[in-house]
Amino acid sequence: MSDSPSPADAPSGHHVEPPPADRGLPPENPLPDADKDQLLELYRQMALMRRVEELAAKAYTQRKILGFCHLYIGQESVAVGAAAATGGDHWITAYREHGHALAKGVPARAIMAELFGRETGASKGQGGSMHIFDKSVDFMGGYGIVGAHVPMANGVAWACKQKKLDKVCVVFFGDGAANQGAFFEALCLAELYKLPVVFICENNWYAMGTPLHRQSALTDMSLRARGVGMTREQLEGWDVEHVRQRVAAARKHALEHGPVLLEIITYRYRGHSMSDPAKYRPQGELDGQKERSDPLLLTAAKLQDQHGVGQDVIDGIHADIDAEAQDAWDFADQSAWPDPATLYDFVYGAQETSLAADTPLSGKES
Amino acid sequence: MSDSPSPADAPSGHHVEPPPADRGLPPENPLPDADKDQLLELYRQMALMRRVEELAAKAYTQRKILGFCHLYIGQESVAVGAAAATGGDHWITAYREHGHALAKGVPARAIMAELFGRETGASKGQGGSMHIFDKSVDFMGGYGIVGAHVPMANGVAWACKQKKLDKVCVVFFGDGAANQGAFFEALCLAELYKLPVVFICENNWYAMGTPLHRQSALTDMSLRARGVGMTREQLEGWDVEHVRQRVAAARKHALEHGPVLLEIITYRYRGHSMSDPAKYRPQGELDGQKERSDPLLLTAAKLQDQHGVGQDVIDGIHADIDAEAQDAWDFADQSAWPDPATLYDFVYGAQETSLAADTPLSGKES
Amino acid sequence: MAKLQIREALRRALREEMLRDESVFLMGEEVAHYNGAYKVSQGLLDEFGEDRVVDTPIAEGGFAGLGVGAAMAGMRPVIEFMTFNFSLVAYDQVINSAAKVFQMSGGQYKVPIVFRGANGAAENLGSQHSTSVDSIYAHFPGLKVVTYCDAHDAYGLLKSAIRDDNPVVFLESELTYGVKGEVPDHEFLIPLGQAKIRREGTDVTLVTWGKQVMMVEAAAAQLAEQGISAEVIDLRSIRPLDQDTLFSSVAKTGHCVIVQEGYPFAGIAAELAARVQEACFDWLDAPVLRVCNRDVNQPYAPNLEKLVMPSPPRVIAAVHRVLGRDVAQDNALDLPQQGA
Amino acid sequence: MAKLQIREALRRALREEMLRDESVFLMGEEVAHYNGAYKVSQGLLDEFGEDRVVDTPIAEGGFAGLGVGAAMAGMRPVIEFMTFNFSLVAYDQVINSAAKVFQMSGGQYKVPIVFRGANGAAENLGSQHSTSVDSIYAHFPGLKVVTYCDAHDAYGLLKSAIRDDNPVVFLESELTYGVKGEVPDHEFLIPLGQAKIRREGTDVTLVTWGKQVMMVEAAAAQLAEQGISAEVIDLRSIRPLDQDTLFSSVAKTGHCVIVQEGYPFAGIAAELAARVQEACFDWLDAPVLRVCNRDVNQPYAPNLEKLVMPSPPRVIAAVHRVLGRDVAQDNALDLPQQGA
Ligand SMILES: Cc1ncc(C[n+]2csc(CCOP(=O)(O)OP(=O)(O)O)c2C)c(N)n1
Ligand SMILES: Cc1ncc(C[n+]2csc(CCOP(=O)(O)OP(=O)(O)O)c2C)c(N)n1
Ligand SMILES: [Mg+2]
Ligand SMILES: [Mg+2]
Repeated sequence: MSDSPSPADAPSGHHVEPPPADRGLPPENPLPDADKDQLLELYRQMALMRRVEELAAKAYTQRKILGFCHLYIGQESVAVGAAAATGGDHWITAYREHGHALAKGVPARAIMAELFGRETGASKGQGGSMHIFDKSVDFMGGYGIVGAHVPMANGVAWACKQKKLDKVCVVFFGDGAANQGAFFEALCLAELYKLPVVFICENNWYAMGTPLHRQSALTDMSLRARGVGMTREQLEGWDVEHVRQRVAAARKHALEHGPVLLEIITYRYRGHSMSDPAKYRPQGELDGQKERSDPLLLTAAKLQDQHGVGQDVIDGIHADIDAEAQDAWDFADQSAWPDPATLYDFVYGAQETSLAADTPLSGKES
Repeated sequence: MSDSPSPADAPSGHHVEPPPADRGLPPENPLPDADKDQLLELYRQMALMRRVEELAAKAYTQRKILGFCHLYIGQESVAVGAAAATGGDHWITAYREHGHALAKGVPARAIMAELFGRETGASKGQGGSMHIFDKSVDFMGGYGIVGAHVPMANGVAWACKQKKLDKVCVVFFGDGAANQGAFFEALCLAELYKLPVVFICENNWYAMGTPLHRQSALTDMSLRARGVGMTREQLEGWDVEHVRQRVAAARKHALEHGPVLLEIITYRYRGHSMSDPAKYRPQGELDGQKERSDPLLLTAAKLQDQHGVGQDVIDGIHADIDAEAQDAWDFADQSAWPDPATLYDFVYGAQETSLAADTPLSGKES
Repeated sequence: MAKLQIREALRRALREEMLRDESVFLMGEEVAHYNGAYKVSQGLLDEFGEDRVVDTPIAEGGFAGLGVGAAMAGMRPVIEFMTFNFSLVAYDQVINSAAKVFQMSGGQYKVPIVFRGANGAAENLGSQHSTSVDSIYAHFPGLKVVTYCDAHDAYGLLKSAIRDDNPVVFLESELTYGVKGEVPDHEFLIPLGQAKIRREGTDVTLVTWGKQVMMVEAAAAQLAEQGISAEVIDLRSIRPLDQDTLFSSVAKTGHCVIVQEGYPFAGIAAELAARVQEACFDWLDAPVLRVCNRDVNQPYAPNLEKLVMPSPPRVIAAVHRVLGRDVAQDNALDLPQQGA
Repeated sequence: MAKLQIREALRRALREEMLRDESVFLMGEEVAHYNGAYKVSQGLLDEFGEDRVVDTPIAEGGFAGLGVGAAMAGMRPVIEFMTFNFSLVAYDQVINSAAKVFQMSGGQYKVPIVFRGANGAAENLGSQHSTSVDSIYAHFPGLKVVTYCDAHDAYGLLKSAIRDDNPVVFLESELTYGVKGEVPDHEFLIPLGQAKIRREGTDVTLVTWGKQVMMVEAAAAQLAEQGISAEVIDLRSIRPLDQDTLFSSVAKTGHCVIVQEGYPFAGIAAELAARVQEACFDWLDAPVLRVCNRDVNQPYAPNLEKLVMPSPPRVIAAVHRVLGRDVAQDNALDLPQQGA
């Protein structure tokens, strides 16, 4: 007896599809290659990201930032590459989101002020490092329950589809999150409803101190897609341009055919959070990684080798972003604490929709 | 860029397996074919099961059974075939479990009395139709939250493994349950820890009124296994002997190599529960199904055609099981209601383990 | 004025709001093609189509989460839990997502979503299908928790819940979907947060909500025959809570019995008792008493289940106690509320 | 007598029980190779091996369910939630499986399991990482809920929890893992269900549990300087509840303030207030008051978070109120406990 069903196995009247073959994302790159200016801009963003987080690490040791603080250093090419392909779409992500926020257009000032817990922060000091939101750029947070934000992406995509916006929802999560039931249910629903979602699993090889091969029998997390019939791709994330292209391909597919699961291989240089010394790494792994595939170094080399960009230009970028990051720090540091009188302002949203009974019915019958 | 990772993609030091090919259960049947007597016994069990449930349906209309009551009629070959392969193992299942209970050795009397809510019931009248338990035969219930019992099977298997019992845990659930996060997490953990679990998805093509193709983008639920790297098989469940063989093969694999997901295609003849008129079926589907692949008819035909069993023998079996089912009804009907004085007896288990501080330590240091 | 079943009143509210506002959609198990497990959504698929009346797989966490995301992106989802027992697999989404997004985002993202479905014990469904979730949702700031006792309120409150800009847990009952009541033909809304005095009285204040209102009214009628005048308050909305109506009543009667379906320990009845004794200390002639489910998981056996639930005899016994009448105590089963 | 950190006391309890009983095993995220997110399980992997100290993927529902099944099959799992915030994704397993199996099976299957981990606010972790789950577990019959305030009790109670034949929710605190206290060198157990009078007093009874005990003791010390004699009771176990110790104290002092970390609405403090006013009505000179978290989701900003939490000034203000002292009220932030 074969283990593939034939339609005859099913009760009459039921529609039975043969099990789909593994569905890979078509290999075509939809965008023209990034030109020099574009690549310089991608580089600038990655460098700014890293600098802002280095300052955040410093601020943390000075107890200007409290609680949990998860740095993205090492993974910059993922957020920056993805933003270059989906800048106008909705994004939703987890607690390691300083980089995503920056890439999506949240000002460094608003991010740093949020980390400092000030009223000028992106989330008015209510959220902190793990809960950065900026509605003006469709940056929908920043969540702390591993995996739980993944199903929310389907809803955002649902809204886009209903409103006939030509937009996708991009959702980022870790390799560890790909073990949560919430993630699985999200894949099932997205595929069933053919929602325009790009699921991006940032596989940085660790969930806290646990390497991937001790959390999952399968270490290629994109294979999770096969269990629900979803289109998938696993790719290396070191090259920001490559990420840009493949996320663009996924976006296109999501809009035209339905969701895609991308697993992007990356690496975090710091501990899981500021309090993690990361002693669990095999000897030499971090250094090898930096040497072999640091996103900034790779892009700088490409700029120099392929686009003839001089060291002076690179240095100029660094001077700019140093200033911008420092400005963010200063801004945060000088901002006021939230006013205690606002404490109860964030429990319930003020009613904007009319509750008046005389609001006329609209729609078919109106 | 290929979408399969090569070890070079991973940070140095990490163990990266290539994505496994689809893992099918080896096709060998481990047991000798059922002989005439065995097949007669399997037939008897299926017939008894159906008869007991027909009486349950009658008792429900007489309001002797209350609440929800989910009949298994049509699916008998699955439970009976599985029991013939795993009679000595642990079983855990959902609310549609009268058949499983009977197959596993819970007496018809205890089942019927539980349905009637009497103190002689398998669960002393505390459980009802959805929560039949019988510890004496390792029948571990009967659960009402779809999917939630699936992770529990891992724990039972964990205990078997620790205690070095040569036992598996068999867990039954529906096609609908294979959309729950609990189910997915259970697969992940079972495969990670290589637990001796046989996961049996009884695909009866409906979750309440929703046919499979409207609940899931993939309608071969055994394919869920591919997302976690688990061994799988989809099979037709009409032939009790075939079920027996393939469950035996799964059991063997589970003990030797780790978990297996079997999807067994079957069909329920009644509504989802007694209150469901099942109007959602396409015209003719039920009749076609009964005609084509009723487990009792198929086995009766095999007994007659291949084993020369006469109609008189079949009739004799039916006379016996009619009497046994009626006896179960009478027993239930004459049993007492639970004593109200026992109301608080089922909140906390009486302490059996000593809390005395002087209980000596044992183990390495004792 | 039409006599409607509660399910019809809920359906009318849903339908009107869906007509009024294209962003409203209904999602849940069996809500569309099957017309709802309890037929609340009968006919809505035909009228509004598959984009707005949506069947789901059995994945409560997944579709509750979908609802939250959709609400953040400008929709007004109505998420049906077939029963609220099943909402426990989605509990994290309701608590950590729906109830917190507005706060975490510093007020940027509202979450106008309704989670609705049947709550509490129906009859003889056993312990996994009989949970009252009122208390474990009302515990959390950021959520509103609303319920009703008749078709009139079901209609007016559901409409307000759908229009509310915050997440609302809307609790229904399998046992009363078929109960008929008068509902005016014209459109109306009932603001969330207003209790309703169902019966005026002078001797004792009986507070309850949801399907227990009818039970308590029956008890009050029996009390009246005994010459005891009970005021019956239906809270309707647990969060926000109309404590003023409650306090005024107790200030008048000097006696209070709270009737709550569901487990007693740290339940809403405890909250009300704590508030009443604090606010009305000087008016109270006797302690505030509670009548709740007995503190056990729901047994299937019908004779036992009846003992577990609040009932007119238990309410009457509590009223006698609170009034100091020398009447047989509520029976011995009340005592051992804590096991082992 | 050794001075141990609380994490060391917990570890000693775990280790001794694992030595004593082969069926005990520890499972959770980072408990093994990482030696525990908060180092409670440091060294246990080395001593007991991977079969008994088990790292899990991030799948709380999955491994909580595994624990329940293992407990039914004769093991004694200790399931660590890295923090109890994350237990909400496993809520259904704790409520509908762990707490109900014994009852549903008519008493056939016991579920001797401990769910343990850090509970409540640490500091500046924002609203998804600061939830106190005490109330939403204690609500349910079938569960026991236990906590401690010092190393001594942490040790003795965890051992009893592991030996208990029922599911126990064992609540720890990130903030106090490093706090040292004396623990006798010989083995001892503390039965579940016994409160402890931490300080004797005559004017007012202060009831609390968990890490708030130290805070309340500090408040009591300050009150003593003002000439107010406060009795401080540490409940230790919420379920089963030692209400007799509480009632005797209130009968003596005539005044009661309950201090609970966590949301006020239908919290444990409400339960205690409801019970105390019922049992001690004739002894109470003033209403029972509660000091809880303010009724908001936890803000990150440190200045706001401080306002949210119970604190000595808030406890002292409540004591002044309950004693009728004419002192400045606990500030205005207490009033609007209900939004919109
Ligand atoms: C449900 C839940 N369980 C546990 C945690 C604690 N926790 C926070 S981050 C983390 C690891 C997540 O790893 P991964 O998904 O790979 O993301 P990464 O941190 O590597 O970006 C864990 C276990 C949590 N926040 N939520
Ligand atoms: C978590 C949860 N959601 C919803 C339900 C209501 N419900 C009970 S059975 C069922 C359908 C289950 O279908 P399937 O898993 O295919 O099993 P079958 O009934 O066909 O045996 C549903 C939706 C439930 N009991 N639990
Ligand atoms: Mg990771
Ligand atoms: Mg089914």
